[in-house]
Amino acid sequence: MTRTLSYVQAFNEAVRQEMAADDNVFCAGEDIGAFGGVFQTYAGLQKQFGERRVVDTPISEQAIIGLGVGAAVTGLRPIVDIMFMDFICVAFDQIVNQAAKLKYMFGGSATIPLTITTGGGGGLSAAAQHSQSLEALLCHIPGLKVVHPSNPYDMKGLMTACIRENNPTIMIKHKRLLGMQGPVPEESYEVPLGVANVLRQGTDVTVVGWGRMVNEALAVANKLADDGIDVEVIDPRTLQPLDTATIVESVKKTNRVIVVHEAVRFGGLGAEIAAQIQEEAFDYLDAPVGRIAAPFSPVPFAPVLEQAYLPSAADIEAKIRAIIARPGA
Amino acid sequence: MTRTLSYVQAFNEAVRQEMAADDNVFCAGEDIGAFGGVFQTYAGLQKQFGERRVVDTPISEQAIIGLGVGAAVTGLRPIVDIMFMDFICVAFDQIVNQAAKLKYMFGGSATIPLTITTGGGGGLSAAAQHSQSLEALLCHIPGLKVVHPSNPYDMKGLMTACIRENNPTIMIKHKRLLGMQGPVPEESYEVPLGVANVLRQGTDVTVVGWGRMVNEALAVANKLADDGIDVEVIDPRTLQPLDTATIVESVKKTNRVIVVHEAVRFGGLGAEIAAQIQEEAFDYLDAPVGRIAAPFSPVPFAPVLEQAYLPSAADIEAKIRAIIARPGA
Amino acid sequence: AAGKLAEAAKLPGFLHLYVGQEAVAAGVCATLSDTDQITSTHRGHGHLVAKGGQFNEMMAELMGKATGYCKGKGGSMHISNLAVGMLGANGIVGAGAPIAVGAAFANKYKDNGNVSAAFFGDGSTNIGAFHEAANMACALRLPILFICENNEYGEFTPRNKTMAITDIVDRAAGYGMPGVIVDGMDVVAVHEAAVEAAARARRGEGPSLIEAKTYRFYNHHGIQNLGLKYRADDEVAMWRERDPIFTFEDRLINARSATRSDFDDVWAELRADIAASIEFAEASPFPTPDQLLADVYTVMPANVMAATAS
Amino acid sequence: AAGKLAEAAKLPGFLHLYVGQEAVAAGVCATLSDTDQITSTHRGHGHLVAKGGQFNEMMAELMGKATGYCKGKGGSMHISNLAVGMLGANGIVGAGAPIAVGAAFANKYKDNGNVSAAFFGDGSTNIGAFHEAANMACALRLPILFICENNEYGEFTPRNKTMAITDIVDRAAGYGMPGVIVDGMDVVAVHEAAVEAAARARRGEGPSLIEAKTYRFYNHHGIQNLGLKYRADDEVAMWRERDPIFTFEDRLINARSATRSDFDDVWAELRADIAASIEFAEASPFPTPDQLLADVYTVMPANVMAATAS
Ligand SMILES: Cc1ncc(C[n+]2csc(CCOP(=O)(O)OP(=O)(O)O)c2C)c(N)n1
Ligand SMILES: Cc1ncc(C[n+]2csc(CCOP(=O)(O)OP(=O)(O)O)c2C)c(N)n1
Ligand SMILES: [Mg+2]
Ligand SMILES: [Mg+2]
Repeated sequence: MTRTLSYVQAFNEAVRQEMAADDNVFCAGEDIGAFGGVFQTYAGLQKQFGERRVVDTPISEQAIIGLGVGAAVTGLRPIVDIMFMDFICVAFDQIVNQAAKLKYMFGGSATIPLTITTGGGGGLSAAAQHSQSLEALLCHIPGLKVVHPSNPYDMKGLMTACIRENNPTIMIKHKRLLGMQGPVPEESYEVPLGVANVLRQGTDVTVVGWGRMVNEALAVANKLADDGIDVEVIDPRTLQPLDTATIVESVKKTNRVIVVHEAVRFGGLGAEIAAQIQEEAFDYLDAPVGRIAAPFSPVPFAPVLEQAYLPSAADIEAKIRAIIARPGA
Repeated sequence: MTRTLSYVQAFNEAVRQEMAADDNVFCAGEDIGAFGGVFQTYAGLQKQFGERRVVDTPISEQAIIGLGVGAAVTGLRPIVDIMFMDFICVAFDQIVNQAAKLKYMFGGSATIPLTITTGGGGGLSAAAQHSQSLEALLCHIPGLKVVHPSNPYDMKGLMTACIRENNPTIMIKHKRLLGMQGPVPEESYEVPLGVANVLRQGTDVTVVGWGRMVNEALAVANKLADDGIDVEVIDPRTLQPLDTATIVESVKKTNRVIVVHEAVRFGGLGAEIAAQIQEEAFDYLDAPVGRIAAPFSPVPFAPVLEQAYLPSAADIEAKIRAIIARPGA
Repeated sequence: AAGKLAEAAKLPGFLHLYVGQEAVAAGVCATLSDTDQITSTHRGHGHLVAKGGQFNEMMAELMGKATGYCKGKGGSMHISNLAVGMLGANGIVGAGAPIAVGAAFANKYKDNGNVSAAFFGDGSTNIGAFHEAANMACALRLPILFICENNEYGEFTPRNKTMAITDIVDRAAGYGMPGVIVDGMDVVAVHEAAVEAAARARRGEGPSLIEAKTYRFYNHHGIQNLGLKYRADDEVAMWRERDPIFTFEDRLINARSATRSDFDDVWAELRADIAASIEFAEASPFPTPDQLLADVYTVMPANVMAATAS
Repeated sequence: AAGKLAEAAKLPGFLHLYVGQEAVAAGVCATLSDTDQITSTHRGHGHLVAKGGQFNEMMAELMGKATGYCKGKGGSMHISNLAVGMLGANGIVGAGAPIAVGAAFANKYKDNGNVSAAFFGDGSTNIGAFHEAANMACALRLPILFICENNEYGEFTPRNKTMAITDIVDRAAGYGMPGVIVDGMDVVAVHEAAVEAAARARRGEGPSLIEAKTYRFYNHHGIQNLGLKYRADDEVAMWRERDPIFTFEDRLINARSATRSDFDDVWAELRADIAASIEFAEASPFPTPDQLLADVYTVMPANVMAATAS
């Protein structure tokens, strides 16, 4: 049975169902227990499963991740929450040097079924330390898997897959999508990690994006259809491992591609995607792989500045028109 | 007067001369005082300048960076050391959310003339937590500048420039180059930040690399000259801001380019360089921008595995021969 | 000074209000000069005002205006005014303390007789950065005051869920510094403790920890936040009884050092200042988009600009 | 067990030797079972052996052989053996403690009666991860032992330069756990303290901190390291006088519970085991390059492989 749920409710339902199915699953994080989390993503879970399984922790991001790593390596299936994505920096050693590397350093003897959840993205005037999109930092680290759903359906399916995954995963919730409504099946299901989603078929140009940006891209694509511009829109959904094959296949058809993300352009994931596309579809490209991303600055507080900072539908439309206009090879 | 100095001595001399010239310059880090640093990069400085200006700190990377940020914003010119680059993860919040963003968050009122020095790179069987090349993480962060010298001359000049720079800089010392000898002028000088160095002029293919890898590339280039393959070798020296113009100019001449680095390939700086090249020299490229980098795994301990892991001269030569062989447009 | 802080309650939007804790910032900053420095937290307005920040520039910043202390780039969580030694609110819990340690280091290095003070909450003492800062300051014997505002909650979680101790001062001995508990609702008590700690620091005897027992009257941020309940009404009421400003007023009046009408004047003036600052802020222009890339670096490198242009 | 640890001194290459501190790992681990867990440090051989690790697999790992505990991928700084609850040496100072907290959480969660123990050095208590781990363990009342091996130095820097306290136990009260100082050169004293702390943890009464005053006989890593001097000869000599193994032997002999020849047998056996392990390790094959990408994930994703092939 499919009903309409919000992005937050879809997340919450995935956790609830997995906790009900497996006693080894528990949650820990700041304010997630009695309060349900500052974004209410964990709402009601402590009431249902008790303080044993839904744990309010001190403000100690390093120990929160360490708690997850240690519990995972000794047989549990932890879900630990880092309130804002910016705060992964505080726990970066435990994520990058411990969670990601333990299995390898131990010659494979360890298994780390750990899920880290966090809220990313801008658009709330939350300024430089509460608005970042840092997925590129995590995708560069062998041993981690990174997902970033753009809608309630993918949220539930990806979160379920993360919890069941036997390697450390990071679930990035976009703060601006928390209230987004969409159809979500009641029964539990997985959206497999590493499989992109072609949101719209098109022949003229491919746009790759994730999180809030891919929804912007889809809206622009539907609008441009009236002008006879046929845009293919791809949401990788999982950023690491990245489903390059689906993207490359699309580019071989459209011969033009744009990657859009909220993160800073320099060193963003768009760079890796562009590099891989030109490596694997060089002879098919009629134009350079385009990138739309944030400029090289911290996220500003003032709404006027933040609007100028974040990529917009207008930026996407302009870039699509420009790349279409470029004479091909 | 120019003499031969090691990479470490060149670093040490730059710090010594700047400390002698400016009392606001001081150094702080673990074991750098009485002991001179585990790599002896700070050898003799405490003896010369005293405990006031060369400070042994507790094992507290977050507080070490914070000490630098707070002292910089109140008028000093700190040099703080993070022993191994892998440990920047422990202090990542202070680097990424504080040092890099303070000026912007304060509307420009703060000035942060902070230099962070650290030892990066593999090749010492130091395993997964003491061998990483994490420059891509730092180059993605607006507000930071990142340098990584490949020889003693650049080391002294870049370190001098970092100390005099009024924005946070990160000086990456390559652990395998510490003993490298080379000519270094006695008088102090700057190698300007953001200016690449064309180590070898060539017409057939451009190879971009830094740290130990660019030296490997240069050796390969000189060897291939005998086979009539004329390779241009570029060392950006500064990784952020990156001197894209010099690279693009070269590519417009050679029409073929390879980027080589020790860091993991996925999301490495090579991706950004490849993305920028295809954006700015698309019509000049006769082949996809090539990348030579580490595979997607932590750095292994066993020498046999680490050798297989790190890019080698053989890899560079093979890639050059392959890209030359590819029929152009 | 304490009186001034009452204005916090009038700020618009999503903010971490300082109301209820005014006696702490006021009592501490009253013994600091403009050349002494403080680092603040996400709850920074009170610290800014107590340290000598002006309403106009503060209000403008909170509204994201170009005339604000941070030109609208920082907002509430990054509000700062280096001119009066306010080294910034901070959006990262615990991150201010190491920066205050750096300021203290610079003061000792220059031997300028200045001290720095790090303000932080009870919950913040559970994070690593606080620990490293406290230990380093003691190891290097730096002139610094660690001011813990223990309001018994970190966001929506009570202290007893996140630590097994009741008093934060129990942590002082682990670093080798003295620690005292003061009534954070009593501006005089706070001030006396701060005077002693500052004098000690200026004498070169190193750091001190002051734990001020206090309470925040409004929600973690904003007035109502999500409206969810996590504190007992009578607990809030009990603390509101002890409002640091009104109790201080009564005390002065009873001591005959001031009259009710004196305070009426102060409040009137205050309300006028606040009204004026709101007017100033509202009349101020927003920053223009061309300011987006200003202030990332002292000078924006040309190649960054180039790589940035989408 | 203590005797066994003497082998550390015979390991080749660049290693953080445990020699001198054997009584600590031996005394603590003697009260732990294979289902209890420990986390170790960069100085991990002693902990591994004391927890029941075998010489052969350890020696092979130190030589980077495929037959090692980590198939040659971890080496000295990441040596581990989950089968006996040794959750790994760690190259990052302080990083082991939060992981031990996680193991303790799992034990309490499963109510399996097991405890975990985190070993760390004096210098490591200055890093944030230690602080967060200690506080969280106390806040959640977890069954864990915090074992500080205070050898008075962090690398080449004496304790008094990096902290203003002399005894690490002074930090225990700040978390709300008991702390005791024991003679780290006396395996019996260490053992008695560990037995009590473990019993307390198993009774559900939460964490304890044990500070063992000890000393490392060799250099920070290797025997000579850079050969630079940072400790007084007579200081080293004084501590060597108190060698935890030889003093323990003498004690047993004086108590008539053992004879010199008993120990001669133990040492002979030990030397034989070590010689055998070196033979085993040397005879073992190196890992093959095709193993490079194994063990990054449980199953290497196809698209990662693709993107990886240069
Ligand atoms: C590293 C980090 N973790 C979590 C948060 C979210 N957060 C903001 S304020 C706060 C509570 C802080 O509690 P306390 O230190 O007692 O200060 P109070 O809000 O009570 O004044 C938390 C958890 C943050 N900003 N930074
Ligand atoms: C985060 C981090 N900082 C610095 C180091 C370098 N380092 C390795 S061991 C060590 C000293 C540790 O001292 P202590 O905790 O007393 O242990 P000991 O070596 O004395 O046994 C240091 C600084 C590291 N490995 N990790
Ligand atoms: Mg609080
Ligand atoms: Mg030690």
